[in-house]
Amino acid sequence: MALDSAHPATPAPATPAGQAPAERPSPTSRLRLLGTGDGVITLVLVVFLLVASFAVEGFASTRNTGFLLLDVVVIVLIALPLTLVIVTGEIDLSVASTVGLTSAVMGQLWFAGLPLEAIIPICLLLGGVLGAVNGLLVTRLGLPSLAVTIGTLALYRGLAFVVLGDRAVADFPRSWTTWALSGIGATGIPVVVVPLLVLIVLTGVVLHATPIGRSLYAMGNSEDAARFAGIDVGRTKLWLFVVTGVVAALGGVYWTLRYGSARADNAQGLELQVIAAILLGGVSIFGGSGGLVGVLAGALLLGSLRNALQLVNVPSDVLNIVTGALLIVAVVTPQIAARFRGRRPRGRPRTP
Amino acid sequence: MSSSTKAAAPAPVDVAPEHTGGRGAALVQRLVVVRELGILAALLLLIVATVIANPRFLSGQNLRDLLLSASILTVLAAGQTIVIVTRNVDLSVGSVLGLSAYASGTLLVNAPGTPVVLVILAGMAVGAACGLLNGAIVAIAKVPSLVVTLGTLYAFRGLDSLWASSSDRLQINAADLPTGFKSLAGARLLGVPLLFLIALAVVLLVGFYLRNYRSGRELYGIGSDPAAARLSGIPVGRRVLLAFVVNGALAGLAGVLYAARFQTLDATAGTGQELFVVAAAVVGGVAIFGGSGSVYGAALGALLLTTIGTSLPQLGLNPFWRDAAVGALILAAIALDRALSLRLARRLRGRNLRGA
Amino acid sequence: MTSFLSSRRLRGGLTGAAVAALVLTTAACGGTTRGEEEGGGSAGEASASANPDAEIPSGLKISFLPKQLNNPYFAIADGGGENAVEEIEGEFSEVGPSEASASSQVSYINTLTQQGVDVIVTSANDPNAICSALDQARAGGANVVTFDSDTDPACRDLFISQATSEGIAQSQIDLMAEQMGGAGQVAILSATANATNQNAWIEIMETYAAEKYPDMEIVATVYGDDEDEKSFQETQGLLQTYPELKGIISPTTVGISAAARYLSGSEYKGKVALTGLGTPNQMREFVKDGTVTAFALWNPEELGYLAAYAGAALAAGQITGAEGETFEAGELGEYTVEADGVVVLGEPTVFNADNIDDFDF
Amino acid sequence: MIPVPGETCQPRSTGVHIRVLSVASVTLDTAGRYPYGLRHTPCETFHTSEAVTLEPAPAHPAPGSVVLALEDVSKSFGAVAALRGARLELRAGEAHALVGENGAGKSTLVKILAGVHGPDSGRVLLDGAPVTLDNPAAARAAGIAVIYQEPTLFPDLSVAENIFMGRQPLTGGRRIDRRELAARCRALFERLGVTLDPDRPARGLSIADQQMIEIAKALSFDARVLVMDEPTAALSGVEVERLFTVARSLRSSGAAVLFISHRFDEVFDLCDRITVMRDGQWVSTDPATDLTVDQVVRRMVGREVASLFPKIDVEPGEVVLEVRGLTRVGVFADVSFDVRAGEIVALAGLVGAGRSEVVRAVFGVDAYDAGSVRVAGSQLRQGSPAAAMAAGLALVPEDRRQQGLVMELSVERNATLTRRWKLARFGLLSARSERATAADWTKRMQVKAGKLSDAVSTLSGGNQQKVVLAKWLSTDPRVLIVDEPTRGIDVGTKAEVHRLLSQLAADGMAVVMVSSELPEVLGMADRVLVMHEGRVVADIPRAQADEDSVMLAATGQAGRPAVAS
Repeated sequence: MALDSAHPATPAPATPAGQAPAERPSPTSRLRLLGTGDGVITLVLVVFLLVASFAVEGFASTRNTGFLLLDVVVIVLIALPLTLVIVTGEIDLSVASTVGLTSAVMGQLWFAGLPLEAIIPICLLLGGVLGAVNGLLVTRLGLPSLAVTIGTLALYRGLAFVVLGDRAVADFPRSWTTWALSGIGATGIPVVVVPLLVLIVLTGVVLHATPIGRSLYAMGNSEDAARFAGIDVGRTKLWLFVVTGVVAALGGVYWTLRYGSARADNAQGLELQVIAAILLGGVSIFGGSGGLVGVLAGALLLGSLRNALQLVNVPSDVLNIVTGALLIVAVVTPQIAARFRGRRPRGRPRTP
Repeated sequence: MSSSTKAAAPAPVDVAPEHTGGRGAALVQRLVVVRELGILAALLLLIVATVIANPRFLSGQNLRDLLLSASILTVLAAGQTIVIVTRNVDLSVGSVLGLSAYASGTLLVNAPGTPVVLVILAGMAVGAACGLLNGAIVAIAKVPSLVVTLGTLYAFRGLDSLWASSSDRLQINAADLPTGFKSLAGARLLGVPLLFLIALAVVLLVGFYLRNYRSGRELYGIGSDPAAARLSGIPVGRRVLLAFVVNGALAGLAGVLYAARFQTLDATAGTGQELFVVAAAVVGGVAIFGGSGSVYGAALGALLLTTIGTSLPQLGLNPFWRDAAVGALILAAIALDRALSLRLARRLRGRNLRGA
Repeated sequence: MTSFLSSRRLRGGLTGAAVAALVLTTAACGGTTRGEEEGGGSAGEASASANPDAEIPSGLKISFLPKQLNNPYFAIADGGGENAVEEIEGEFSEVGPSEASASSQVSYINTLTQQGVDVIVTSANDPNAICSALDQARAGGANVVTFDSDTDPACRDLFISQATSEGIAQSQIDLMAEQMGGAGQVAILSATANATNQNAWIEIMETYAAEKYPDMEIVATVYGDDEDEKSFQETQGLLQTYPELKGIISPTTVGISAAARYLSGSEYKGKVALTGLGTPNQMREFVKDGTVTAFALWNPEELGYLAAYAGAALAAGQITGAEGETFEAGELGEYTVEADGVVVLGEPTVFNADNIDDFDF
Repeated sequence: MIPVPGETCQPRSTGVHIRVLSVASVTLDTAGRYPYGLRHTPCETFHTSEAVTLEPAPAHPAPGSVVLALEDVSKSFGAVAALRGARLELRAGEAHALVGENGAGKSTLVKILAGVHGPDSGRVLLDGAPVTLDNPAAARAAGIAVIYQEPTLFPDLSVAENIFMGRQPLTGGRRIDRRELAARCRALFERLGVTLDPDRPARGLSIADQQMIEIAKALSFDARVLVMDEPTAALSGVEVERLFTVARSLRSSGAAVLFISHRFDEVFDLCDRITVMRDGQWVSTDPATDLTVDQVVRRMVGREVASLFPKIDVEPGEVVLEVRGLTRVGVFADVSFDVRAGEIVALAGLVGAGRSEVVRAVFGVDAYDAGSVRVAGSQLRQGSPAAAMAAGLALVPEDRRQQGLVMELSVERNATLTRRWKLARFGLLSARSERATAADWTKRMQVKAGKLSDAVSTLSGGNQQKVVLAKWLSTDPRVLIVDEPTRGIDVGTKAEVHRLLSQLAADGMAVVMVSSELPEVLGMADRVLVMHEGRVVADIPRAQADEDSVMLAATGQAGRPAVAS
């Protein structure tokens, strides 16, 4: 038996010094059971919800549940496709700008007298185009998605202002805007949660129980190996970016209706919250690992933490500090834990 | 499929080294120059167009304003270059700037007699401390800097506003600041704003360091190939930490310059700057995945972005176009970099291919 | 067989479901276009009748939700509110986002609703975006008073106006005309383009100037977004674009101080007049160094003070927000509710080198 | 054709003499071929007698004291023990060979010397005193220079900076003295006989040039110990000789040279002593003069090697794969060949001849500029591995870790990755069917794995290769392309793989095998296609294929009458 299996054909340079590839913690266990291996974050969420329900007055009520869910709906919505993108090792920072541009276009078209039934498909199409721009630049020209989407982050937000300026269009029909906020009966759970749940289940199934999901993890871990296994990496990524654009546009439409106000600066900075939720949910920024359950738990944890702290009158500054610290703790803890288990952390020098 | 020998005439066995000498360096040099001249050309084009639209654009006052506006972004871009070159990124610079600006303002309010140099040092120390935290987490915990600095972007800003709201001064106004400090903003040397000269000095120093010192070159090595850097015995962790600390200190310096220039300091100073800083570096030809790019390019990028901001209204364009223009510029810059590097690779490869 | 199919399925699945969900909900409505909107909301109408003699109960929970925390102007206004709440022995709280966005304001309104506060005193970042949240708060029993920047009148009980729009707009035009001699180009440096109050003032300024000072030409309105740096740069841009500019009016505290700072450090100092709305503390230096001759402002502390009392009066049932009702606002005396539930604080104060040292806010 | 032992020959372009190793003592296998791993340095004196000189090879200076020693060093990665009580002793002024099969632990040992890995137990002694080499800088400070098989350069930095990184000459102000830097670099290149521009970036250099930079780097700090881990794999004869000249001069100046290679001719040519390793353990250390290639091979393998190639004779069937005029500019040109059902066709040639590139293009991973690929008569769309798979092609790639497997995914995910659509029902995968399939195939392939849900990176190289084979065989291909099928795996598995390939061909599969191991090529192939510099230069049937005919074609001397038509 060969014992030097850790380093056969490729010598040292293939892996960072000091890291024997064989020692990398296996994410495989994590991938089982719909990604519930990110049970830690789910556990934290459950514990937090329990504690908050008892300790924070007004936290555990139907009305507050509604408020909380409404606050995280768009974050969760955009996190769905973005999780897939990050699993493949790419990133899309332009999602919030896509929300803003969609919202601005929606406002402008509404202002011009188009019916909403026509505006919404146009907006979704627009989102697809915006996503395709990202996707084409990344997959066809081979540019790093980080730089590309920093560029389109500025570009799309700028175009949003070009389209609508500093104006706000706010006279959307009340029946629509109320629908966006309405609850299911007396449960306090917003109606939009239902289609969102459908999308969540769909995304979860796609990611964890279909051949597509398998290929996403494969290309996130090793693009080469995925290509050699017959996976069309470029095309898959391109479509992921398109889907992300469409879903972000959907988020833009919903955002506009929910606040009843189409503005170019809608959802400014939302990308950070979405990415924070995804990373908190245990998805590796380098791709290849993480699951949707963790992401949902991450988004809910951020949302309910914010909600609970607001209820006990913690100032917003502290909320920001907590959010930032949580994000760092979420990525540092596994590394430290791995080291304590006597394993070196994994860390591929791919993305800054 | 029988057994014949296909005697294709192979190219003569030639030894690679003989091919590759000579023009490689010249080629690279030319491409680098092309890259930086490109930004310069874009800048000149913009200025010419603006001057045609509004001849007053070249007035002394306006040029001074332009340089003044560019100086803070330039300092930040210089710092960011150091970090990006190592295949990292620091998104927290806007928040660090805010923290340092507020800190130096508070220092001046409480001790109006503090010499300007000391204020600058204090601001840089605040920034360096933030950079140390970023760098330590990145280097020791081996966590991607994008995530870490995204976190500290929130955290430092929160700290800043917490400090502002818990002190008795939410906003430090011009009237609260000593005249000596405020005169920095208007001070000129040979007609050039002092703040810009400071920024220029920073750029030259950083550029000189990155080019002429061993540790500076090692930063490029780390970004170029982190694994090779480790095998070469470069103390990667320590160098990355250093890069973050220096970047933090420069963001701190930018904070002091901000305080001097705007003289109205609250917890929102520098919000959203990170985008423009990274944009300036990328537009200036600093590769986002490290290893190449110069601080001079980044400084030119900063100047270009600032000029866009001031010339759009004068070209009769809605200032809302600015963000869009910045975004388009970033995309154009990375696409150009890609095209140039592909061309370079093809030329260099063509040179040492044998046969076939 | 693999990825092409896979990606197509992926896309088909996701967008198909998304579109289907939307289509289902929209199909029933037929074409919904602008202009065929159902009648405005009726939430604004007060149903209960007022009892002018009702006592203000102690322990009222009154919360201030400014556009943004850590903004000195709102800090002062909220301070005024806190004084008033102390006087009526209520519970004061101040909450708010660290960035001036409507969406985070909504989140805070929800929190206040959930906490069951009696009065929400807020200044809107977007007149419409926070409306439904305010409606919910009112449905939950809270009284909503807006100040400084109003929402759609339908979603609040009272709006405490710092001054009548006419009063503010005209006083600034008068001040400007006085400083620049009544003729020449003038520009306006505003806050954000959809700030309700700003736009109302600017509209009045334009008509008033056209009537009273026909030689005064308002050449541009630019927006500094209530950000210091942006306002600074916009000022710079104005002077570039309009070399003949004689004066700048900035009806926002952030804008006027940024503009003053720019002017004082430039060759335009003393040549280009500047007036608008500013706080004495921010402007003291520029009044003293001659950049600015005079500017105006109401007292934000009094604004907050009045808002708190108005809220308390609503909560106590003294008033319902109907036109003509009156209430006592502590040391400020009696106020009357005007049409659309507006209460006006009074005329703005003009500050100049003679009186500026009498004020500290 | 076979040179006489002890004969010295003179390659065309250098004045250096190469001592021909004791070829006659090699035990030939049953087919009359050289055993595993044996290669010749191409040298035309094999064919013409006029260039032969009888000068003795340069005398080696007497070895001195022990500079560096490893004592009883062990190192494990997870469950895999890479080194178990390894030993090594390097003396000043000696060239020492470290040989062993792939997977014997040589690379791990090198990394311990380089300070990349710390040993779990055992000692490293420098001049007799224990040292801790816990990072590469420490190793370098101890005077140990390492040249890796694959160069480790900074592509964005200049050639000169790559050589002197961290040790650039300084001026008074601790600034880098660029002029001095370039001068020293040029001096080094002169010593090496290289004409590279010191200021050009390392990006885009050929592997050989990069290797030269690595050598210059090692040379630049007057190492006391020079470790060369298979440095010659990508070098031409001239470049190898250049390297050896440097190594000899270092040796004669008192440094210790540790040379790791599979090329025994080079080993015997350069080295004074030979240490053999097997299974992470030390086997023997003896003076080179006391050993024959045969003995070394036996010690490395630890068993008879003849059973390695159980080729079954098959009557070839229809043409399944037709490649016509395949060209990728600058990489390979006008490559045409046919493969029939039941046939094993080997693609042989030197490293860099374009073999892997051709099969990658055939499979659709790389694009090509001209030509066509037909499978069972129908044209294959280019640039699409999915289309190739659908047509019945399978490629077991060269680099198992980067291309063959997704190292961090589980065994079962890897094994079923190519069949994920076939396993899905209504687009959905069930964990059970995946596991069942994976279990079935891993059993068939006799993969030794702890759990199927373990990351594939925890397996040994041989078992990893079996997972790759399982992954592809489960697609039921008509044409199986295997690129270096036995690289880096142990002898037992190697034989299994060979038996498998042979059986598959017997069952009617067409097999294309790219291999750098001549014995494997000669032992397994029905036909050998030899590539040289991007072209197929010879097509040799099994009966006529021997070491010489293949090597001559591979070195571009196919025109010589060495190969019978």
